[in-house]
Amino acid sequence: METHTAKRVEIVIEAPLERRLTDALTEAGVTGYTILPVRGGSGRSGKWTREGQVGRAGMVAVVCLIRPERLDGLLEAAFAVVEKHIGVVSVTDAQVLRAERF
Amino acid sequence: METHTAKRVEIVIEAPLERRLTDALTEAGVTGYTILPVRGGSGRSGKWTREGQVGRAGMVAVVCLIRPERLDGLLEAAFAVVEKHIGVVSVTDAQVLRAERF
Amino acid sequence: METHTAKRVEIVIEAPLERRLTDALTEAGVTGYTILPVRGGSGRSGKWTREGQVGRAGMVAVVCLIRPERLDGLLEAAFAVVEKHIGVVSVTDAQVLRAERF
Amino acid sequence: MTEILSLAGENLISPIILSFALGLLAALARSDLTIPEAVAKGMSIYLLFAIGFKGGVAVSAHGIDATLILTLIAGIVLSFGLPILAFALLRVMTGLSVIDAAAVSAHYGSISIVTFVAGTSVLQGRLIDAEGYMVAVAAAMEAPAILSALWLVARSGGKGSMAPGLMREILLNGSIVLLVGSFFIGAITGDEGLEQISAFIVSPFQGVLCLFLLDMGLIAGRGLRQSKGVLGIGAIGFAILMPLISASIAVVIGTMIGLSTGGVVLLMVLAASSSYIAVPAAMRVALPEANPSVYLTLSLGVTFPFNLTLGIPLYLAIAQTVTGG
Amino acid sequence: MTEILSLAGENLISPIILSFALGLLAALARSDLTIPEAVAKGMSIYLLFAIGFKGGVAVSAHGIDATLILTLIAGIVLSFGLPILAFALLRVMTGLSVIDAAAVSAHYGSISIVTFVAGTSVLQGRLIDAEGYMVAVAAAMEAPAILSALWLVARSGGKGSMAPGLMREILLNGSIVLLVGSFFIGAITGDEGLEQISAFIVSPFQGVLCLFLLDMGLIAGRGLRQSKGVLGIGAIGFAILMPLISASIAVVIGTMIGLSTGGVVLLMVLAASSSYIAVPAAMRVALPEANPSVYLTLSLGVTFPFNLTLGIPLYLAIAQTVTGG
Amino acid sequence: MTEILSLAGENLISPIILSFALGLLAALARSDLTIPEAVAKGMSIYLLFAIGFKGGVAVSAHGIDATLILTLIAGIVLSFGLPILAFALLRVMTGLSVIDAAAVSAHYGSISIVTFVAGTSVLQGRLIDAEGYMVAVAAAMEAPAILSALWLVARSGGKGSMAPGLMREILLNGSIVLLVGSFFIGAITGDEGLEQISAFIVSPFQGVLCLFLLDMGLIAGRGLRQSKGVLGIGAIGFAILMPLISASIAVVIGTMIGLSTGGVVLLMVLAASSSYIAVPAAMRVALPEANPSVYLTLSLGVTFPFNLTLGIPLYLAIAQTVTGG
Ligand SMILES: Nc1ncnc2c1ncn2[C@@H]1O[C@H](COP(=O)(O)O)[C@@H](O)[C@H]1O
Ligand SMILES: Nc1ncnc2c1ncn2[C@@H]1O[C@H](COP(=O)(O)O)[C@@H](O)[C@H]1O
Ligand SMILES: Nc1ncnc2c1ncn2[C@@H]1O[C@H](COP(=O)(O)O)[C@@H](O)[C@H]1O
Ligand code: NA
Ligand code: NA
Ligand code: NA
Repeated sequence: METHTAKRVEIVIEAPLERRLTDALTEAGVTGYTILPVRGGSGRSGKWTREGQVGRAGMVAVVCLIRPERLDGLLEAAFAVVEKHIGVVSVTDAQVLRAERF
Repeated sequence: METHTAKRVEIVIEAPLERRLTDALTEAGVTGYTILPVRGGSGRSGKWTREGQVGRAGMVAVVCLIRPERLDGLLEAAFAVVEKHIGVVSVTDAQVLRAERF
Repeated sequence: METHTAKRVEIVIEAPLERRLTDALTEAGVTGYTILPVRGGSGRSGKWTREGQVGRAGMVAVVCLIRPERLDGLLEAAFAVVEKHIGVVSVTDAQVLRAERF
Repeated sequence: MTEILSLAGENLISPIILSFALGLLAALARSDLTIPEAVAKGMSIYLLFAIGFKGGVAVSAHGIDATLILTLIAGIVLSFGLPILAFALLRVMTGLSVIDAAAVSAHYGSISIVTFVAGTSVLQGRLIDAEGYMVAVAAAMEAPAILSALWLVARSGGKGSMAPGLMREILLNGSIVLLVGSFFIGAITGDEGLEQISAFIVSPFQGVLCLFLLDMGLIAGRGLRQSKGVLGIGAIGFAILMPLISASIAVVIGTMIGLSTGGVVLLMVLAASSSYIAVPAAMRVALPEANPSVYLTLSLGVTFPFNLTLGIPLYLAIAQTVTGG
Repeated sequence: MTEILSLAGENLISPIILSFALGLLAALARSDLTIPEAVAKGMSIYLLFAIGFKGGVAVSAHGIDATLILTLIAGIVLSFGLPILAFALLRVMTGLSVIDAAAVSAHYGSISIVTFVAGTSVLQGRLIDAEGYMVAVAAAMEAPAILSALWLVARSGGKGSMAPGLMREILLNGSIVLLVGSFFIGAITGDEGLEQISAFIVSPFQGVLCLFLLDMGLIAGRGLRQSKGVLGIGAIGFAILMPLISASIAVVIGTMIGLSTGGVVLLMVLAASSSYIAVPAAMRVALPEANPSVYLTLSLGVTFPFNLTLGIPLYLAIAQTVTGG
Repeated sequence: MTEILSLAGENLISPIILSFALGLLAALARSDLTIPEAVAKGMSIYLLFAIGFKGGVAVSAHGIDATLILTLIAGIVLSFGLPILAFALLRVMTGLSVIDAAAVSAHYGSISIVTFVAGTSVLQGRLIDAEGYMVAVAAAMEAPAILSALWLVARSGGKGSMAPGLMREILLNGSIVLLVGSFFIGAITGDEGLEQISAFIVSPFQGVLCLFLLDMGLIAGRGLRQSKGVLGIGAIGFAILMPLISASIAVVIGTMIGLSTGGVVLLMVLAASSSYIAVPAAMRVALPEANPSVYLTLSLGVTFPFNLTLGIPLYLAIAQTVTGG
């Protein structure tokens, strides 16, 4: 089946930053993304689990599929938000159906 | 460690279609998949969040790891379901342990 | 933007094994991972859904981003836990920002 | 008239309505207040179980009223018929496509159980009895409207298809099963059963309803905010006019088949209410081309609040005038 | 005999059992009715807290009964011993592998707290008192069976290993900690404490239990549907026979150590009930080769419903005959 | 003195405190006992709604007390001022960086609604009335402290920025909106409204609070376990000393503006309590460089348990001596 090359960007970031990240993405013209809940994790700032949280704490994972040429714009927008915060950003090559959506 | 090449297909689709998608996959001989909850997202049909939903609405992400040669069969089966609906399909190259499982 | 090559390892494993897996990872020197909830899935041991579970049953997905050279260590550690159990392990090539974190 | 207004006034300052208003305002003000999905679903399960059980107990007490069958048939006929009326209205009043118009119609033929619950609690507040089996009627009215909508699309050459298994899915959807099931449990165990669990399903009921409506307000508000501009004045007019028409038809039928005043009110409420759970999900499967934000905004953002605030007291006033109850 | 049947009859038409039946039917009919995992977990936390607390209050009221220690020991011995009996039976009655048989045995040595709760509420319904510390006995019976199962495997040369930390995990698993903890809270705060929270842990208890059993029914039904054909007639026979044997042993022990009629019934219920939360999770870690759908289906799909419907009233009848209470 | 101790003693063996202790112990023992996030959030929504509503009803009953405005101002001043005091103390007592010290200060200027709720339930237990509008004061005290903290950082040349939209976010955060909203609903519907839902928001309140505190204990315990060694003795000393200072200031102000004994106690509790929901989230946005485990451990792991166990009875004793109530 015909597919189109794209980049899959996965951003794990603390929940309180979620809205700021998605706003930044929208500003950078990235209107397509999916937000996955995160149950827990571990990193330089230690271990944590969803249950061990009060209120809005915790992390979320934001997944964006975009055209390769738009990757840099996205990364800059994302990084501006993630920079000072807890979280990670990763990119993988991907193929997508229905390019018209990207 | 020995690994085997495979394809990782990720399908984000509206929850009411979940059963139809998995049935289609099973028919296409794809018996291995993992379904992840989705907290929210944005696309051509606008933004939404899990909390802002009543009943069965919302989206889910279905992840399938399969042998490369079976990719087309899967994509056709998936596309038949996703086609008219809200959602995205992406594919990435992957390596898997325990090929006997695919 | 500058990125660094890394491996993205995704391990889907039954929830009762979660702590054992993360302990094994930590022992293998893997201190960075994210745990995603899993809603359901299907495999050789049949179909299941989160709602159809009592107590601690169900699965989780553990995602690790690591430097390529550390992949084998991780896979061995992970495999030692997953081996006898229900679950799958997949690896994809990835790019990450902020290599200092890995 | 003044009486209706005072009635509406009373109704408006009840904790239930104010909780809904609070949610609506919070959402419009973009507060991050949210009720976890699982909790909201848990509350709706509680409400369905409680309302079904109590209906069953009432039936076991007063026995199967002769008009039961008639009312069930009336409900099913309404659910089949109202979408056709709605469709015609929509084609006249709005520029909606055939598909969108049909999808919206399905919602107005079907029912909103929360509106029904709000109706019953208004009746309780005024010590007006109603036939216990009205919850069974509510269940019977959920699905037929969907078939009418699909028929309307097919008729206009559209390809809205009754996907395989969809009918089973609709008839066995959780809320119908729970409502009917708990209705039978209540009917079987009767007052003795009620005694055992009334501290759970009766006393806290109103309070849970408050929190549930708070959540409904949040959802309606978020929906309205996101769908600004989606709806023309015609569509909004429809979402107010349609429930009034449905209720008027229901009051006639209800009185004809000899329901009590309370029963007539509930039949009006069912006819006037529009679905936002079962039908939207079914539409995503059967009519995916239909735009969800159109039917969700009309049903949840306009008609639901209208019924909750002005509709119910109005229907009550009308029913009392007509039945002289 | 007729008395037992009428007892069973009464028991069968209680809201609790009917809710379970509703869930079972809904699942078998493939309805999409589900109770969110978080809500189900919340309800089980509520039930554990309430049952533990009430047990503690009862102890603080009647003081530490002399037979407390004896009953605890009896419970532990049963939990250690029953798996061996179960294992022998399984090897004879079924074609299950050593590993599978051992895994199943662990479940039948351990207990089901919901079955215990159902038992207590049947006693309450008949105004039969029971020793408050039976909840402590329930907690004590959860874990030992797991050790026996591992021993059985080791004995047959299997390599089911007591993974490091597993013992701690089992002994400190949430349900045991909550049950024992709330038991002590109840024992310390006594009637005064109960007074403060009885509107939460006493009055709505039966109602919450209904919704919880509705969920149990859904889960059991889905399990049964998926594991069609997994089980032979022998295995199913075992799942009915074993609880009867366990209960018979328990009635003897219970009477010997001089428990009240209610206490004897609860000890029988504990012995006859089989785990489907703590043990399955432990088995996944300790005996991963064992097939989950075998032990889950037997424990949750066959034995649990049997105890809930016929078992409990039967045990009550037996206990009353034996103790003459 | 002995009186305080007996008071503290009484307080310590209440189901509420023991539930918190149970959670703490379970977490420290690494039990897997957890309360699902959704359920915990649901309970906190329930508690906020109930406490706000009851406050509103009280106001509608006793009318707007003349001191209302004064108390609101006092609360806001305290919330602005206490962080500056806390900051100075931290710089003296601990080696925390400017950023960390400022972040911690924000928590101690703001409030913990659960501590407030625990305070009210201690007052109820002793039949001491308090001004209903204290919940409004609680809401007013949540946010100002955050501004002070940012100012402290800016002053020291730090770049903690009031991110755009952050202020709106803080003022409209869910807990404030729900608390204030339900307060108004209670004030509008008054006793009549309370009657309708008291079976939901009054009777089970204490019980829900137990389970909620069980969860708080679990979270505090897990936090303490993970942040071993993060905190010096100085920091821990601060987390005990600061609430005492805040309470002492509050007792003076509260008496000056003529609050009732109950009102003074609640103002002390608010001043002494520290935030662990609204402020931490805001800090992650405004002062991301601040180390979360420092402020969370101090606020949730040290100050919260201290206030819950010894603090509240102490504040009550002081208030009674001072006001002679
Ligand atoms: N190497 C990694 N792989 C996957 N997830 C990570 C990794 N490092 C950090 N994370 C996630 O990002 C969160 C914060 O990481 P950190 O900022 O390093 O504390 C962790 O809790 C994980 O959820
Ligand atoms: N480019 C994208 N990357 C990731 N997820 C997407 C993307 N586009 C759409 N989605 C997901 O698919 C859902 C429906 O998309 P759409 O059909 O474009 O409205 C969105 O709510 C997202 O969850
Ligand atoms: N090919 C696959 N792709 C994605 N997930 C899989 C696949 N196979 C198995 N899984 C996941 O792993 C779980 C256990 O698989 P199994 O051990 O084959 O029963 C399933 O329930 C799925 O969640
Ligand atoms: Na209708
Ligand atoms: Na047993
Ligand atoms: Na404070």
